[in-house]
Amino acid sequence: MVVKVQKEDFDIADELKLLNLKKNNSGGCVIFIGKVREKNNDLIIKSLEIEHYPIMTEKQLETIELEALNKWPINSSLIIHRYGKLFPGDNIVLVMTSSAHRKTSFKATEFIVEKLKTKATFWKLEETLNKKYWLKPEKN
Amino acid sequence: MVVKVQKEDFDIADELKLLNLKKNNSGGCVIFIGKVREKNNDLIIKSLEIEHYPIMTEKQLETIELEALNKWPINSSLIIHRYGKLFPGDNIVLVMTSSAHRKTSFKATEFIVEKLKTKATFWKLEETLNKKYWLKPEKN
Amino acid sequence: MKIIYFSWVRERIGINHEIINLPKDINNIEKLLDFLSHKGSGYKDALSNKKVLKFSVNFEFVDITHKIKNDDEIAIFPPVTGG
Amino acid sequence: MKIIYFSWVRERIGINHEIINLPKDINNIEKLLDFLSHKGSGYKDALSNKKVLKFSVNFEFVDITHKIKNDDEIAIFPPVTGG
Repeated sequence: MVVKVQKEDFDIADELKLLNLKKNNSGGCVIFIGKVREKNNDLIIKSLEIEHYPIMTEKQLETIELEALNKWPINSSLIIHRYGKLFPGDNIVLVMTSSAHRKTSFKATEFIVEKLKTKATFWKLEETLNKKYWLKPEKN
Repeated sequence: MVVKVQKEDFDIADELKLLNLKKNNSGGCVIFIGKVREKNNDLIIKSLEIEHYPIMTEKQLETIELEALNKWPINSSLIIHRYGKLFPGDNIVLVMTSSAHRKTSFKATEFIVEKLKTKATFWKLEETLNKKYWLKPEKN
Repeated sequence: MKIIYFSWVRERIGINHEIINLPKDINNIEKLLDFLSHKGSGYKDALSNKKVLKFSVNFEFVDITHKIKNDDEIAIFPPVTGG
Repeated sequence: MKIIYFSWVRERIGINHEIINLPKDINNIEKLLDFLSHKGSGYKDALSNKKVLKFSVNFEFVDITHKIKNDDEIAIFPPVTGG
Protein backbone atom coordinates (compact mmCIF):
# COMPACT_ATOMS: atom_id res chain seq x y z
CA MET A 1 0.00 0.00 0.00
CA VAL A 2 1.71 3.15 -1.22
CA VAL A 3 0.46 6.71 -1.61
CA LYS A 4 2.55 9.53 -3.04
CA VAL A 5 1.57 13.11 -3.77
CA GLN A 6 4.45 14.69 -5.64
CA LYS A 7 5.55 17.40 -8.04
CA GLU A 8 8.00 15.11 -9.87
CA ASP A 9 7.13 12.74 -12.67
CA PHE A 10 6.91 9.01 -11.96
CA ASP A 11 8.48 6.09 -13.77
CA ILE A 12 6.06 3.25 -14.27
CA ALA A 13 8.72 0.55 -14.55
CA ASP A 14 10.31 1.65 -11.26
CA GLU A 15 6.99 1.75 -9.49
CA LEU A 16 6.11 -1.71 -10.78
CA LYS A 17 9.33 -3.05 -9.29
CA LEU A 18 8.35 -1.64 -5.90
CA LEU A 19 5.04 -3.49 -6.08
CA ASN A 20 7.05 -6.71 -6.01
CA LEU A 21 4.51 -8.71 -7.95
CA LYS A 22 6.53 -11.91 -7.92
CA LYS A 23 6.88 -12.24 -4.20
CA ASN A 24 3.24 -11.66 -3.44
CA ASN A 25 1.98 -14.18 -5.98
CA SER A 26 0.13 -11.73 -8.20
CA GLY A 27 -1.05 -13.12 -11.49
CA GLY A 28 -2.65 -9.89 -12.63
CA CYS A 29 -1.87 -6.22 -12.36
CA VAL A 30 -4.11 -3.45 -13.65
CA ILE A 31 -2.63 0.00 -14.12
CA PHE A 32 -4.30 3.30 -14.88
CA ILE A 33 -2.32 6.25 -16.16
CA GLY A 34 -3.98 9.65 -16.43
CA LYS A 35 -2.32 12.24 -18.63
CA VAL A 36 -2.73 15.86 -19.60
CA ARG A 37 -4.56 15.93 -22.92
CA GLU A 38 -3.64 18.07 -25.92
CA LYS A 39 -7.15 19.38 -26.42
CA ASN A 40 -10.31 19.92 -24.46
CA ASN A 41 -13.06 19.80 -27.06
CA ASP A 42 -11.59 22.06 -29.73
CA LEU A 43 -9.39 24.15 -27.47
CA ILE A 44 -5.67 23.48 -27.48
CA ILE A 45 -4.41 23.06 -23.93
CA LYS A 46 -1.29 25.03 -23.01
CA SER A 47 -0.91 23.85 -19.45
CA LEU A 48 -2.71 22.28 -16.52
CA GLU A 49 -1.99 23.51 -13.02
CA ILE A 50 -2.93 21.19 -10.21
CA GLU A 51 -3.47 22.56 -6.73
CA HIS A 52 -4.00 20.33 -3.73
CA TYR A 53 -4.52 20.37 0.01
CA PRO A 54 -1.42 18.86 1.62
CA ILE A 55 -2.01 16.35 4.44
CA MET A 56 -5.70 16.07 3.58
CA THR A 57 -4.90 14.73 0.08
CA GLU A 58 -2.59 12.04 1.44
CA LYS A 59 -5.15 11.09 4.12
CA GLN A 60 -7.93 10.84 1.54
CA LEU A 61 -5.81 8.72 -0.81
CA GLU A 62 -4.94 6.37 2.05
CA THR A 63 -8.61 6.09 2.93
CA ILE A 64 -9.49 5.24 -0.68
CA GLU A 65 -6.76 2.62 -0.84
CA LEU A 66 -7.94 1.06 2.43
CA GLU A 67 -11.51 0.96 1.15
CA ALA A 68 -10.36 -0.94 -1.92
CA LEU A 69 -8.27 -3.33 0.20
CA ASN A 70 -11.29 -4.03 2.39
CA LYS A 71 -13.49 -4.76 -0.61
CA TRP A 72 -11.14 -7.01 -2.63
CA PRO A 73 -8.24 -9.39 -1.97
CA ILE A 74 -5.57 -7.11 -3.37
CA ASN A 75 -1.93 -8.05 -2.90
CA SER A 76 -0.50 -4.61 -3.48
CA SER A 77 -1.61 -1.16 -4.49
CA LEU A 78 -0.17 2.18 -5.38
CA ILE A 79 -1.50 5.68 -5.99
CA ILE A 80 0.72 8.49 -7.24
CA HIS A 81 -0.82 11.87 -8.00
CA ARG A 82 1.17 14.85 -9.21
CA TYR A 83 0.56 18.53 -8.52
CA GLY A 84 2.03 21.73 -9.93
CA LYS A 85 2.20 22.97 -13.50
CA LEU A 86 1.94 20.22 -16.10
CA PHE A 87 1.86 20.18 -19.88
CA PRO A 88 0.14 18.12 -22.59
CA GLY A 89 1.35 14.53 -22.52
CA ASP A 90 2.59 14.79 -18.93
CA ASN A 91 1.60 12.14 -16.44
CA ILE A 92 -0.92 13.22 -13.81
CA VAL A 93 -1.86 10.08 -11.95
CA LEU A 94 -0.82 6.46 -11.65
CA VAL A 95 -2.97 3.81 -9.99
CA MET A 96 -1.97 0.15 -9.78
CA THR A 97 -3.37 -2.84 -8.00
CA SER A 98 -2.27 -6.43 -8.22
CA SER A 99 -3.97 -9.59 -7.13
CA ALA A 100 -4.03 -13.31 -7.75
CA HIS A 101 -6.91 -12.89 -10.19
CA ARG A 102 -7.31 -10.30 -12.88
CA LYS A 103 -10.97 -9.44 -12.30
CA THR A 104 -10.24 -8.34 -8.76
CA SER A 105 -7.54 -6.05 -9.99
CA PHE A 106 -9.69 -4.49 -12.75
CA LYS A 107 -12.42 -3.73 -10.23
CA ALA A 108 -10.08 -2.38 -7.57
CA THR A 109 -8.13 -0.10 -9.92
CA GLU A 110 -11.29 1.34 -11.45
CA PHE A 111 -12.79 1.83 -7.99
CA ILE A 112 -9.74 3.80 -6.84
CA VAL A 113 -9.73 5.95 -10.00
CA GLU A 114 -13.42 6.78 -9.60
CA LYS A 115 -13.02 7.61 -5.90
CA LEU A 116 -10.08 9.89 -6.70
CA LYS A 117 -12.40 12.04 -8.77
CA THR A 118 -14.65 12.89 -5.82
CA LYS A 119 -12.59 12.37 -2.67
CA ALA A 120 -9.06 13.54 -3.35
CA THR A 121 -8.51 17.25 -2.73
CA PHE A 122 -7.08 18.30 -6.10
CA TRP A 123 -8.22 21.15 -8.32
CA LYS A 124 -7.23 21.65 -11.93
CA LEU A 125 -6.67 24.98 -13.62
CA GLU A 126 -6.58 24.49 -17.36
CA GLU A 127 -4.96 27.08 -19.61
CA THR A 128 -5.75 27.30 -23.32
CA LEU A 129 -4.33 29.83 -25.77
CA ASN A 130 -6.81 32.51 -24.70
CA LYS A 131 -7.99 31.75 -21.19
CA LYS A 132 -7.59 29.99 -17.87
CA TYR A 133 -10.45 28.26 -16.11
CA TRP A 134 -10.94 25.88 -13.21
CA LEU A 135 -12.22 22.52 -14.38
CA LYS A 136 -15.63 21.47 -13.16
CA PRO A 137 -16.28 18.05 -11.68
CA GLU A 138 -17.69 15.41 -14.01
CA LYS A 139 -21.37 14.71 -14.00
CA ASN A 140 -22.13 11.08 -13.39
CA MET B 1 -3.09 -1.07 -33.14
CA VAL B 2 -0.22 -3.41 -32.37
CA VAL B 3 -0.10 -7.17 -31.87
CA LYS B 4 3.06 -9.05 -30.95
CA VAL B 5 3.52 -12.73 -30.17
CA GLN B 6 7.04 -13.17 -28.92
CA LYS B 7 9.44 -15.27 -26.87
CA GLU B 8 11.26 -12.22 -25.48
CA ASP B 9 10.19 -10.18 -22.49
CA PHE B 10 8.61 -6.78 -23.02
CA ASP B 11 9.39 -3.43 -21.45
CA ILE B 12 6.29 -1.56 -20.38
CA ALA B 13 7.88 1.88 -20.53
CA ASP B 14 9.10 1.29 -24.11
CA GLU B 15 5.73 0.00 -25.21
CA LEU B 16 4.00 3.00 -23.66
CA LYS B 17 6.23 5.31 -25.69
CA LEU B 18 5.16 3.55 -28.87
CA LEU B 19 1.51 4.17 -28.02
CA ASN B 20 2.26 7.87 -28.34
CA LEU B 21 -0.39 8.98 -25.89
CA LYS B 22 0.37 12.67 -26.20
CA LYS B 23 -0.11 12.95 -29.91
CA ASN B 24 -3.41 11.14 -30.00
CA ASN B 25 -4.91 13.17 -27.15
CA SER B 26 -5.39 10.30 -24.73
CA GLY B 27 -6.32 11.31 -21.21
CA GLY B 28 -6.49 7.77 -19.91
CA CYS B 29 -4.58 4.56 -20.45
CA VAL B 30 -5.45 1.24 -18.84
CA ILE B 31 -2.83 -1.47 -18.77
CA PHE B 32 -3.11 -5.11 -17.83
CA ILE B 33 -0.04 -7.18 -17.04
CA GLY B 34 -0.36 -10.92 -16.57
CA LYS B 35 2.47 -12.72 -14.81
CA VAL B 36 3.50 -16.23 -13.89
CA ARG B 37 2.48 -16.80 -10.30
CA GLU B 38 4.62 -18.39 -7.59
CA LYS B 39 1.92 -20.79 -6.47
CA ASN B 40 -1.19 -22.44 -7.83
CA ASN B 41 -3.26 -23.15 -4.74
CA ASP B 42 -0.62 -24.69 -2.48
CA LEU B 43 1.68 -26.01 -5.18
CA ILE B 44 4.89 -24.11 -5.86
CA ILE B 45 5.22 -23.41 -9.58
CA LYS B 46 8.59 -24.24 -11.13
CA SER B 47 7.85 -23.14 -14.67
CA LEU B 48 5.11 -22.38 -17.14
CA GLU B 49 5.53 -23.41 -20.75
CA ILE B 50 3.34 -21.63 -23.25
CA GLU B 51 2.64 -23.24 -26.61
CA HIS B 52 0.83 -21.42 -29.37
CA TYR B 53 -0.36 -21.78 -32.94
CA PRO B 54 1.68 -19.36 -35.06
CA ILE B 55 -0.24 -17.30 -37.63
CA MET B 56 -3.58 -18.25 -36.08
CA THR B 57 -2.63 -16.60 -32.77
CA GLU B 58 -1.67 -13.33 -34.45
CA LYS B 59 -4.87 -13.40 -36.54
CA GLN B 60 -7.01 -14.00 -33.49
CA LEU B 61 -5.34 -11.22 -31.52
CA GLU B 62 -5.88 -8.82 -34.41
CA THR B 63 -9.53 -9.83 -34.57
CA ILE B 64 -9.94 -9.21 -30.84
CA GLU B 65 -8.28 -5.80 -31.11
CA LEU B 66 -10.52 -4.85 -34.04
CA GLU B 67 -13.60 -5.92 -32.12
CA ALA B 68 -12.60 -3.64 -29.25
CA LEU B 69 -11.90 -0.76 -31.66
CA ASN B 70 -15.32 -1.20 -33.19
CA LYS B 71 -17.04 -1.14 -29.83
CA TRP B 72 -15.24 1.83 -28.20
CA PRO B 73 -13.50 5.05 -29.32
CA ILE B 74 -10.00 3.85 -28.54
CA ASN B 75 -7.05 5.96 -29.65
CA SER B 76 -4.47 3.22 -29.47
CA SER B 77 -4.13 -0.35 -28.38
CA LEU B 78 -1.49 -2.99 -27.90
CA ILE B 79 -1.42 -6.70 -27.16
CA ILE B 80 1.82 -8.56 -26.45
CA HIS B 81 1.69 -12.23 -25.51
CA ARG B 82 4.77 -14.32 -24.81
CA TYR B 83 5.32 -18.01 -25.48
CA GLY B 84 8.03 -20.49 -24.50
CA LYS B 85 9.29 -21.45 -21.06
CA LEU B 86 8.62 -18.89 -18.37
CA PHE B 87 9.25 -18.74 -14.64
CA PRO B 88 7.48 -17.28 -11.59
CA GLY B 89 7.36 -13.50 -11.76
CA ASP B 90 7.91 -13.44 -15.53
CA ASN B 91 5.62 -11.37 -17.70
CA ILE B 92 3.16 -13.33 -19.84
CA VAL B 93 0.88 -10.77 -21.38
CA LEU B 94 0.55 -7.01 -21.77
CA VAL B 95 -2.64 -5.32 -22.91
CA MET B 96 -3.00 -1.54 -23.17
CA THR B 97 -5.64 0.74 -24.55
CA SER B 98 -5.81 4.50 -24.42
CA SER B 99 -8.66 6.86 -25.06
CA ALA B 100 -9.84 10.35 -24.31
CA HIS B 101 -11.89 9.07 -21.39
CA ARG B 102 -10.87 6.58 -18.76
CA LYS B 103 -14.06 4.52 -18.67
CA THR B 104 -13.70 3.60 -22.31
CA SER B 105 -10.19 2.41 -21.69
CA PHE B 106 -11.12 0.31 -18.64
CA LYS B 107 -13.86 -1.41 -20.63
CA ALA B 108 -11.75 -1.99 -23.72
CA THR B 109 -8.72 -3.38 -21.86
CA GLU B 110 -10.86 -5.74 -19.80
CA PHE B 111 -12.75 -6.86 -22.92
CA ILE B 112 -9.49 -7.71 -24.70
CA VAL B 113 -8.14 -9.61 -21.68
CA GLU B 114 -11.33 -11.67 -21.39
CA LYS B 115 -11.38 -12.44 -25.11
CA LEU B 116 -7.75 -13.55 -24.98
CA LYS B 117 -8.76 -16.30 -22.58
CA THR B 118 -11.11 -17.97 -25.05
CA LYS B 119 -9.99 -16.88 -28.53
CA ALA B 120 -6.21 -16.77 -28.56
CA THR B 121 -4.56 -20.09 -29.39
CA PHE B 122 -2.25 -20.47 -26.41
CA TRP B 123 -1.91 -23.48 -24.11
CA LYS B 124 -0.14 -23.47 -20.76
CA LEU B 125 1.83 -26.37 -19.31
CA GLU B 126 2.47 -25.74 -15.65
CA GLU B 127 5.26 -27.54 -13.83
CA THR B 128 5.33 -27.88 -10.06
CA LEU B 129 7.97 -29.70 -8.01
CA ASN B 130 6.38 -33.09 -8.66
CA LYS B 131 4.37 -32.93 -11.86
CA LYS B 132 3.50 -31.25 -15.13
CA TYR B 133 -0.06 -30.63 -16.25
CA TRP B 134 -1.88 -28.66 -18.92
CA LEU B 135 -3.97 -25.90 -17.43
CA LYS B 136 -7.71 -26.12 -17.94
CA PRO B 137 -9.73 -23.17 -19.14
CA GLU B 138 -11.47 -21.08 -16.51
CA LYS B 139 -15.10 -21.69 -15.74
CA ASN B 140 -17.12 -18.53 -16.07
CA MET C 1 -9.03 29.03 13.87
CA LYS C 2 -7.10 28.41 10.66
CA ILE C 3 -9.16 28.73 7.49
CA ILE C 4 -7.73 27.62 4.14
CA TYR C 5 -9.11 28.40 0.71
CA PHE C 6 -8.52 26.56 -2.56
CA SER C 7 -9.08 27.02 -6.29
CA TRP C 8 -11.45 29.82 -7.25
CA VAL C 9 -12.49 30.34 -3.63
CA ARG C 10 -8.87 31.25 -2.89
CA GLU C 11 -8.67 33.46 -6.00
CA ARG C 12 -11.84 35.39 -5.22
CA ILE C 13 -10.97 35.93 -1.56
CA GLY C 14 -7.43 36.82 -2.54
CA ILE C 15 -5.57 34.91 0.21
CA ASN C 16 -4.85 31.24 0.62
CA HIS C 17 -5.35 31.07 4.36
CA GLU C 18 -5.98 33.15 7.43
CA ILE C 19 -6.16 32.81 11.19
CA ILE C 20 -9.27 34.15 12.89
CA ASN C 21 -10.65 34.16 16.38
CA LEU C 22 -13.96 32.38 16.16
CA PRO C 23 -16.78 34.42 17.70
CA LYS C 24 -18.74 32.45 20.32
CA ASP C 25 -22.02 32.36 18.39
CA ILE C 26 -20.39 30.94 15.22
CA ASN C 27 -20.63 27.23 15.96
CA ASN C 28 -21.03 25.58 12.56
CA ILE C 29 -19.79 25.90 8.97
CA GLU C 30 -22.88 27.67 7.66
CA LYS C 31 -22.63 30.39 10.27
CA LEU C 32 -18.92 30.71 9.54
CA LEU C 33 -19.71 31.33 5.85
CA ASP C 34 -22.17 34.08 6.74
CA PHE C 35 -19.64 35.60 9.13
CA LEU C 36 -16.86 35.56 6.51
CA SER C 37 -19.15 36.97 3.78
CA HIS C 38 -19.27 40.23 5.68
CA LYS C 39 -15.51 40.67 5.45
CA GLY C 40 -15.62 42.05 1.90
CA SER C 41 -16.94 41.69 -1.63
CA GLY C 42 -14.33 39.04 -2.50
CA TYR C 43 -15.56 36.88 0.35
CA LYS C 44 -19.16 37.48 -0.60
CA ASP C 45 -18.46 36.56 -4.19
CA ALA C 46 -16.59 33.39 -3.18
CA LEU C 47 -18.94 32.15 -0.49
CA SER C 48 -22.43 33.22 -1.54
CA ASN C 49 -23.31 30.06 -3.44
CA LYS C 50 -23.18 27.74 -0.44
CA LYS C 51 -24.60 24.80 -2.35
CA VAL C 52 -21.61 24.52 -4.63
CA LEU C 53 -19.00 24.69 -1.87
CA LYS C 54 -17.30 21.82 -0.08
CA PHE C 55 -15.76 21.86 3.41
CA SER C 56 -13.32 20.01 5.55
CA VAL C 57 -12.63 20.16 9.25
CA ASN C 58 -9.29 18.79 10.39
CA PHE C 59 -8.74 17.09 7.00
CA GLU C 60 -12.09 15.30 6.85
CA PHE C 61 -14.96 16.18 4.53
CA VAL C 62 -17.92 17.54 6.45
CA ASP C 63 -21.27 19.05 5.53
CA ILE C 64 -22.41 22.60 6.11
CA THR C 65 -24.10 21.86 9.43
CA HIS C 66 -20.91 20.48 10.97
CA LYS C 67 -20.01 21.95 14.37
CA ILE C 68 -16.73 23.84 14.62
CA LYS C 69 -14.39 24.95 17.40
CA ASN C 70 -11.74 27.66 17.56
CA ASP C 71 -8.85 25.18 17.34
CA ASP C 72 -10.12 23.47 14.17
CA GLU C 73 -8.47 23.74 10.78
CA ILE C 74 -11.23 24.51 8.28
CA ALA C 75 -10.92 24.42 4.50
CA ILE C 76 -13.41 25.85 2.02
CA PHE C 77 -13.22 24.88 -1.64
CA PRO C 78 -15.11 23.99 -4.83
CA PRO C 79 -15.78 20.32 -5.70
CA VAL C 80 -12.52 18.46 -6.33
CA THR C 81 -11.39 17.64 -9.86
CA GLY C 82 -8.38 15.37 -9.47
CA GLY C 83 -7.56 12.04 -11.00
CA MET D 1 -4.20 -31.96 -45.97
CA LYS D 2 -2.02 -30.60 -43.16
CA ILE D 3 -3.20 -31.50 -39.67
CA ILE D 4 -1.62 -29.84 -36.62
CA TYR D 5 -1.97 -30.93 -33.01
CA PHE D 6 -1.44 -28.87 -29.87
CA SER D 7 -1.08 -29.34 -26.12
CA TRP D 8 -2.14 -32.77 -24.78
CA VAL D 9 -3.62 -33.74 -28.17
CA ARG D 10 -0.11 -33.40 -29.61
CA GLU D 11 1.41 -35.28 -26.67
CA ARG D 12 -0.99 -38.20 -26.88
CA ILE D 13 -0.71 -38.55 -30.66
CA GLY D 14 3.04 -38.14 -30.42
CA ILE D 15 3.59 -35.82 -33.39
CA ASN D 16 2.94 -32.12 -33.82
CA HIS D 17 1.71 -32.28 -37.39
CA GLU D 18 1.24 -34.58 -40.37
CA ILE D 19 0.25 -34.43 -44.00
CA ILE D 20 -2.47 -36.83 -45.10
CA ASN D 21 -4.41 -37.43 -48.26
CA LEU D 22 -8.01 -36.86 -47.34
CA PRO D 23 -10.22 -39.81 -48.37
CA LYS D 24 -13.18 -38.73 -50.52
CA ASP D 25 -15.85 -39.67 -47.99
CA ILE D 26 -14.24 -37.67 -45.15
CA ASN D 27 -15.88 -34.30 -45.74
CA ASN D 28 -16.16 -32.76 -42.26
CA ILE D 29 -14.23 -32.51 -39.00
CA GLU D 30 -16.22 -35.16 -37.18
CA LYS D 31 -15.55 -37.75 -39.88
CA LEU D 32 -11.88 -36.76 -39.86
CA LEU D 33 -11.71 -37.46 -36.11
CA ASP D 34 -13.20 -40.92 -36.61
CA PHE D 35 -10.83 -41.58 -39.47
CA LEU D 36 -7.78 -40.48 -37.44
CA SER D 37 -8.87 -42.48 -34.38
CA HIS D 38 -8.24 -45.69 -36.32
CA LYS D 39 -4.59 -44.81 -36.84
CA GLY D 40 -3.56 -46.00 -33.37
CA SER D 41 -4.20 -45.98 -29.64
CA GLY D 42 -2.53 -42.58 -29.19
CA TYR D 43 -4.96 -41.08 -31.70
CA LYS D 44 -7.89 -42.83 -30.09
CA ASP D 45 -6.87 -41.57 -26.66
CA ALA D 46 -6.41 -38.02 -27.93
CA LEU D 47 -9.53 -37.75 -30.08
CA SER D 48 -12.19 -39.91 -28.40
CA ASN D 49 -13.70 -37.17 -26.27
CA LYS D 50 -14.92 -35.04 -29.16
CA LYS D 51 -16.88 -32.69 -26.93
CA VAL D 52 -13.81 -31.31 -25.26
CA LEU D 53 -11.87 -30.70 -28.46
CA LYS D 54 -11.60 -27.48 -30.46
CA PHE D 55 -10.85 -27.14 -34.17
CA SER D 56 -9.63 -24.63 -36.67
CA VAL D 57 -9.66 -24.67 -40.45
CA ASN D 58 -7.25 -22.29 -42.14
CA PHE D 59 -6.67 -20.37 -38.88
CA GLU D 60 -10.34 -19.82 -38.03
CA PHE D 61 -12.23 -21.56 -35.23
CA VAL D 62 -14.89 -23.93 -36.62
CA ASP D 63 -17.26 -26.43 -35.11
CA ILE D 64 -17.22 -30.17 -35.55
CA THR D 65 -19.66 -30.19 -38.48
CA HIS D 66 -17.48 -27.85 -40.56
CA LYS D 67 -16.81 -29.06 -44.13
CA ILE D 68 -13.20 -29.73 -45.07
CA LYS D 69 -11.18 -30.08 -48.27
CA ASN D 70 -7.85 -31.72 -49.01
CA ASP D 71 -6.00 -28.40 -49.27
CA ASP D 72 -7.14 -27.11 -45.88
CA GLU D 73 -4.89 -26.67 -42.85
CA ILE D 74 -6.69 -28.25 -39.91
CA ALA D 75 -5.74 -27.93 -36.26
CA ILE D 76 -7.07 -30.02 -33.39
CA PHE D 77 -6.51 -28.93 -29.80
CA PRO D 78 -7.96 -28.59 -26.28
CA PRO D 79 -9.64 -25.36 -25.18
CA VAL D 80 -7.16 -22.50 -25.14
CA THR D 81 -5.74 -21.18 -21.85
CA GLY D 82 -3.81 -18.06 -22.77
CA GLY D 83 -3.89 -14.60 -21.32
